Amino acid sequence: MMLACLILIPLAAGVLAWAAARWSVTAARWIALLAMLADFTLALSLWISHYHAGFATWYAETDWAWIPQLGIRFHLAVDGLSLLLLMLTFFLGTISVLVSWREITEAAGFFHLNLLWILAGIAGVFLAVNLFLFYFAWELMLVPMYFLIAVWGHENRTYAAVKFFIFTQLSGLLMLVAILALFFLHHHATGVYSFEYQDLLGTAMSPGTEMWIMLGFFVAFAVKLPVVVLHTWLPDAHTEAPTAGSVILAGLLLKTGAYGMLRFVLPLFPHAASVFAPIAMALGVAGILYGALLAFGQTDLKRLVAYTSVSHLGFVLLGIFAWNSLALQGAVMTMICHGISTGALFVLVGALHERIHTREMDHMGGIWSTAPRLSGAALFFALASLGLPGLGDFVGEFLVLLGAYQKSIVLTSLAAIGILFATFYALRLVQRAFQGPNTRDWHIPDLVPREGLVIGLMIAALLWLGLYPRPILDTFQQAAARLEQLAPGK
Amino acid sequence: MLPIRESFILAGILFTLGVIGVLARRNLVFILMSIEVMLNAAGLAFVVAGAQWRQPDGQVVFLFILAMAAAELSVGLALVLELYRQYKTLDTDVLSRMRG
Amino acid sequence: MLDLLWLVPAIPFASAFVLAVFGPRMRSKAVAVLGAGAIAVPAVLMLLIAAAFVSAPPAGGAYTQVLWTWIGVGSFRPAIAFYLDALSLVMVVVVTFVSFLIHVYSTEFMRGDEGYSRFFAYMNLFVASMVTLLLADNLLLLYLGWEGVGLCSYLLIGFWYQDPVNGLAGRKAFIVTRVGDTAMAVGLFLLFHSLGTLRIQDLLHTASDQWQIGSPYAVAAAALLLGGAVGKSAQLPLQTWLPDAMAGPTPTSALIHAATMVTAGVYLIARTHGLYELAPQVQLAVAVTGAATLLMAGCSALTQNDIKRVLAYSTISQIGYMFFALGVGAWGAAIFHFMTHAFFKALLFLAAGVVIEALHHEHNIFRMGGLRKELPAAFWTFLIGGCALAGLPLITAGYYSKDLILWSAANSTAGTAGLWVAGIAGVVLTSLYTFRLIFVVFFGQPATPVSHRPGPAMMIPAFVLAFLSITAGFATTPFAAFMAKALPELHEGGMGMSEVINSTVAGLAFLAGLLVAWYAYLSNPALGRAAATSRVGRVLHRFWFSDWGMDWFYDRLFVWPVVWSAKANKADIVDSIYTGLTRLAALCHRYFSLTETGRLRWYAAWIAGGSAFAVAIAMFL
Amino acid sequence: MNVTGSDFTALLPLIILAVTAIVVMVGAAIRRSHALSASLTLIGLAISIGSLWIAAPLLPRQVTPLLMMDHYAVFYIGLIAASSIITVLLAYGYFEKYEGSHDELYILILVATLGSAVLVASSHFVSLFLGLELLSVSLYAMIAYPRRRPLPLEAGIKYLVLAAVSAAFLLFGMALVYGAFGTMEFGEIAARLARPDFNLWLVLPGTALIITGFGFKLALAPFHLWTPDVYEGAPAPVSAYIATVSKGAMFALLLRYFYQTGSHELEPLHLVFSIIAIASMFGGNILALLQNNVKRILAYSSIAHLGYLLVAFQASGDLAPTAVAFYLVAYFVTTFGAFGVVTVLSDGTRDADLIEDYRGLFWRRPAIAAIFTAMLFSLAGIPVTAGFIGKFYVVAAGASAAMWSLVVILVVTSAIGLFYYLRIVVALYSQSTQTPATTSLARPGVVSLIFLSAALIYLGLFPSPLLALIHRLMPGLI
Repeated sequence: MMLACLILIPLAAGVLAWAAARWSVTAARWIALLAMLADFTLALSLWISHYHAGFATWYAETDWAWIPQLGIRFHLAVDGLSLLLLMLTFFLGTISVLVSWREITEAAGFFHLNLLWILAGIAGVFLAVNLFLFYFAWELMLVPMYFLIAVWGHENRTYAAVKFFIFTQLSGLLMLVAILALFFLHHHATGVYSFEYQDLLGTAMSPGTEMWIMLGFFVAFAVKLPVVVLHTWLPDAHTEAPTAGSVILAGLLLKTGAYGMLRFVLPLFPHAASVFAPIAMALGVAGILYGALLAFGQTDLKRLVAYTSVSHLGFVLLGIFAWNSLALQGAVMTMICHGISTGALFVLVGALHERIHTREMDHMGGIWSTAPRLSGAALFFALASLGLPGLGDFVGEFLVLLGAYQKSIVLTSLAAIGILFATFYALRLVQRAFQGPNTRDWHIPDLVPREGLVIGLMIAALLWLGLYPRPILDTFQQAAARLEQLAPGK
Repeated sequence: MLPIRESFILAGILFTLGVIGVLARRNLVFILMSIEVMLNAAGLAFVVAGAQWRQPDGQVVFLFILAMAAAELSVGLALVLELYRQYKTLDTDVLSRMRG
Repeated sequence: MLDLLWLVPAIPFASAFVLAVFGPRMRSKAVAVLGAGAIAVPAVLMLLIAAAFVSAPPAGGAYTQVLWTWIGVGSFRPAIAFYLDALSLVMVVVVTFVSFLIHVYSTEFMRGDEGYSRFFAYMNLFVASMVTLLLADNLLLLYLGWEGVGLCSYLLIGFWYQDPVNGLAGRKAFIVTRVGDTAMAVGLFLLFHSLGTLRIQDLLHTASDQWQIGSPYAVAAAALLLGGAVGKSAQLPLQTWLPDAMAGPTPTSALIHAATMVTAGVYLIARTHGLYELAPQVQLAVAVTGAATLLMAGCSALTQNDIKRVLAYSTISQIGYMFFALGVGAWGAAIFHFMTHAFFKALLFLAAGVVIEALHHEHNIFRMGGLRKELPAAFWTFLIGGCALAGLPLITAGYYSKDLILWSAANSTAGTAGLWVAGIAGVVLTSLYTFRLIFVVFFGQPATPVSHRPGPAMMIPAFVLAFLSITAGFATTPFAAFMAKALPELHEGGMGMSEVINSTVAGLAFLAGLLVAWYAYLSNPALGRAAATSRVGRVLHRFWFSDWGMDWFYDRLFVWPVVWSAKANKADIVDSIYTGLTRLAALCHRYFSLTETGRLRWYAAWIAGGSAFAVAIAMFL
Repeated sequence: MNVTGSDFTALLPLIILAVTAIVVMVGAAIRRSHALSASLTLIGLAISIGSLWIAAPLLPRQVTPLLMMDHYAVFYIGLIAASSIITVLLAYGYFEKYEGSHDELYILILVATLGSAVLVASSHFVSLFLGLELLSVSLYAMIAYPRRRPLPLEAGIKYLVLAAVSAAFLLFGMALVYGAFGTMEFGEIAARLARPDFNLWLVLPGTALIITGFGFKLALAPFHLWTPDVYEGAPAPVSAYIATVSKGAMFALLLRYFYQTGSHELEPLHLVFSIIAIASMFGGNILALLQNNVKRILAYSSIAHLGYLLVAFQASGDLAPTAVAFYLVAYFVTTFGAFGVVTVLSDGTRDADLIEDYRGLFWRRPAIAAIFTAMLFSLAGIPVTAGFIGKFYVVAAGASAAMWSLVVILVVTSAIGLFYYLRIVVALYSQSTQTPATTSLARPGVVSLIFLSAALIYLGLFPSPLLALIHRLMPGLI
């Protein structure tokens, strides 16, 4: 029931906010904020209350009948992995409500409806342990996100929104086909119709079939992640979305792809996944390098940040398919830290855009002298992005590389060069936008307290994750060990 | 005894002629007439098939077809009149305002 | 006393944080007190700890303080933990002490700067990171400090961010050192993968148990760590960033780019000496790198006009000596030279800073001159520093440390005659460029009027360092004894040259350099100019001036291709696949739409054709 | 062959439809009143639906060789009658704004509904033909109902000629099949087909021609060219009727005929169906891609949707009839919703059928725009809508039969299809300076829209009751 609340609260609050906005926009904002805080508190209390018991199994399940004809149940459960991502979801959810406080003035009620529904969908993705329900939530995130981009986005929003929608939808449908194939295989083997995750685990199939079905899942997650070659929706969507949209896209939506790989691709298809692992790792490394190189070439600040995501999520892919505790833990750390650090960069870019109405780096420069806090914060997150030890991203990326090294020295070395590449774009970002001469004579207000609060929270979170990541690692420990066990040849 | 195979072929030829008529004529009235030819060719095929199995059903269907053709034509002719009233022509090629 | 060790990095960290967040709203006096105070306390603390350490050595000669387990995944459990032994003790004492002096100097040097508090925040952060680096119990924490000091270096080089040149110099420094860091990171992966730990002491034990001498793992690991060391310590082939790093404020150059951070590579190799002993090839490479660097940088130093760039090249060259020492197995000598170098090079920079500020931020030595009388304090301190650098026999610290290194090269099993000769040639070069600098700047005719005279906050640190530059050399024997607790002693052998001969030759080399400099730049300046403008001289001059053309070469080999490909691919070539697909779909749409002619007979024809097709398939397939 | 009282009871729904048509005709003769005719029609349709429950206990029952009243038929008759109610509601508001008298329209709707009902219940070529013609002839008149206007006239003539041509193909095909088997009853055909002694050279072309006839009505490629023109030209409620009832009834018949006879399993015909399905999915979606007329977009999209249905049809496992039935219900709801929006926004002069008409609608009429969005998302198969479950079932049916290539084509083409639905959505939500509209919309239309969107969401979230119903009713088929 508690888990259902995590989804139902934002759904209900969304409707409520929409209704409330007719009378008072501020009320709508507060409703959204309180809903997010409530969810965050719930998730946090779940975490704390189970922390000492460890996260060995599923717990706090909600299991309702839904479409019995096909063995479809409204079945939610959490383990360490999903709980971590849920907390991230609601943390960033709170942040995105806060950053929209002044930015969104038009149709604010409808905006918050969409915002909260996306978060509900994302929570659903992290909670579902019925594959149909998972697919349902997977698709559900899409629509409000589409609206968020298409209605409140920047100049080229329509293009970006449609591109985003079609990419995800097509890959999602391929996943649906794969889910159904698995479903019928299971039916053939057992005579039972079931979409339950637990039932489908260990479904026997021939290697060829396993590979095809695995690829069906992989493609869907690869688009979301995004894996290079399938990534081109991302820069457009991130760039055109309003700040809250970018934060959620980068911070959460991409993570659903990684989550899918961890939750489904590896456990459901261990053999195919291990055969495919070298290719996936190579794709990850290609993403790291290619994303970084593209980020370095951009002049649109938001686009630059967007491409860094391609690079960072390459580490996640590398870590997932390196498939040992170190790398898996690293992948999850990277997911969480990237969510915060890149989210924060989007918040800052959004704040800057709000003030100077351009995202073009050529038009910036010398912002530091007029808005030192904003610039300092940007520097901080740029450093996190380039993997400075002591900040969260480093822990994740280091663990990924440490784990990946055991699988492939060449790929790991190339990926390490990716960290070097990160230096290029991160420093370029800081120097072009915030430093240098103030040729355009910008005079802008520095961060206001609301923004300061948001950024302060994110800085604190990254420092905590960088210096004492144990709670996160311990939470995922059991799940990572289980996954590692699945790796063939173990 | 009807030569079955040849009769089917005859019906087929008649049908094809009707199709050609529909495709070749522009005048709506002629098109409707060609359709009549096609329907009757189908009717002929029914009669032949019925004869083959020594059943009356084929001929019954032919009667149905006749009745139906009449009904269809009545609506058709009403539209022919309306077409002429609006366009002062029976050339069906004028009916291409909607396309693409 | 020892359990207060954690405060040594913690205090500057905290103060850096406070200065970063609240600094802009603090009065500059408060900033100065906090900024310098946050270093003074650890410096004093460190002296007390050192006293405690020496008077009551902990068991095993080392003290470990574990704060908390940093990361815990399976057997990978690096901790935030500090390891204090003779090596790190010396390093930390020197670093905190010199840092303190330079902070005091900075309170005056930076006064009135817009970013006063930002400067101290960065500087404090630097000290904290540097101490962390030195005290780290495991390589991961060391890496944290390592990257931290790199970051501070970047931030301080680009401190005056409004001039893009400074920013670019900072970026270059960060990136070039990170090239080495990347190698080092891979080295860490290798070490953990093969040995299952990153704790330095465990690692050295396990390595010597598991690996034979010359084992490929040991070679690879040592080489990869060397990559990191070479980057940070500005040795060949990654030395190109250091001269540009002089764009930062002078105290920064003194502290980071002369006395402390750039010697981190030396520390790293000394710290992991066990690995290098397992990989003699790499150790030889260290020596060769050092020798080559010290010569190349010495030549480059000869041709520079910018006072700070001369000093920068001399730093590269002196660190070359330290590498040289490490390479021949003279671990203690390397650390000894690190210490004396920290004193006299910091001193030189501080004095140079006084000169630069006195002359309105004039950097070109040929627009100086005659400052001996105008700025006597600066002259004397600079002269002491210069003599120590050049190795004035018997009375300067630099002489003793360098002498020890040269002697080790001749008397080590790892040394060779070639290396020794290179070392002696380096002495000549050092003496030559040092006195060229001194003669050009302080003698001759004044070229620029002095506008500003230093106050006590700037001069007192210089005096202290001048004192140390002379006296530190007398501590050779106790120092070596102390070092022997942490580092192996020299394996004697090789040529077996006597100390007297070695010292005599070194002294003569110094004298040779001095004389040439005197002749070419003081008594007969035209000669120096003529040498520089002759055909061969011009080519050589340009070549050396541009650091042997390495920047030119790297630009073409690495920088331009990356920048060009990033610019060219700004629009992401992969996207054109999808744009192409949409174009294709639109094209199909256009062609398909042509079938919708709106003509009745055409539609009927499709039905007829469609059924003919269906019939045909049904019958003939 | 005697017709008993129980037979009458079983046929009650059809009889009531016929009687209602006569009643409305008489009523119109007595007093021409739009409201009266519409109400009579609604009452008749409602009674007809109610009578399904009376007929249900007697089922399944073969009433004469012509009609098979079974649960399958009852399900589709109910669906068709309900759809006709929606059509009447939409048409009432729509034609209120039109000049002239409209009573005859309701008679036509009733007759067409009767024809459709006969179609879904038919088990014999003759009843098939009768039902088809009842439906077609009424449709000619319905399409060209505003006959003074050029577009409906054009659409009417096109539909008439092409429907007649395709009917002739169908007839000829039936004649050939009859010639091969000597029977026109589906059940008998199945029995003969099981024996090897029939003339394959008559059956194959005959069935291919029957497919042509079906293909035309279902607007499957390559018999689809008429669709956009007729949808565009016909009055919006009539377009909705063609898109749903006419196609739904025809598809139900297709399923019954082929599943009962088993003739779709003849290898070459399988190929024919596959080609048609692929052509429809690609053709429909590509043709709609950059189209600017909403009615034409819906027409093209219906081509694609019928292609999807054909995939499920071909799967022919346990899942296929359920998938088709659910999909059809979802598709009916959605299509009526979409055309309903077009209908209520149309004024007396022209239909609101250009994308431009919808630009910024969300800011003027948020509720209508939201409904339209829901409908479009349902067409695209996005969750929370009935269309999602429908598409899920169709893909499931395809997957259960392991028809991977068809399924993947379905998936890919439906992603292409997303583009044009989104084009409309984009227009709906694009910023405009227009102020909220004040004029009120036709009440019956709005009521039916609200009902439809409620049904859409309900089916999307809780498909289980409907599925249970389908499961209960469908086994009669195979």
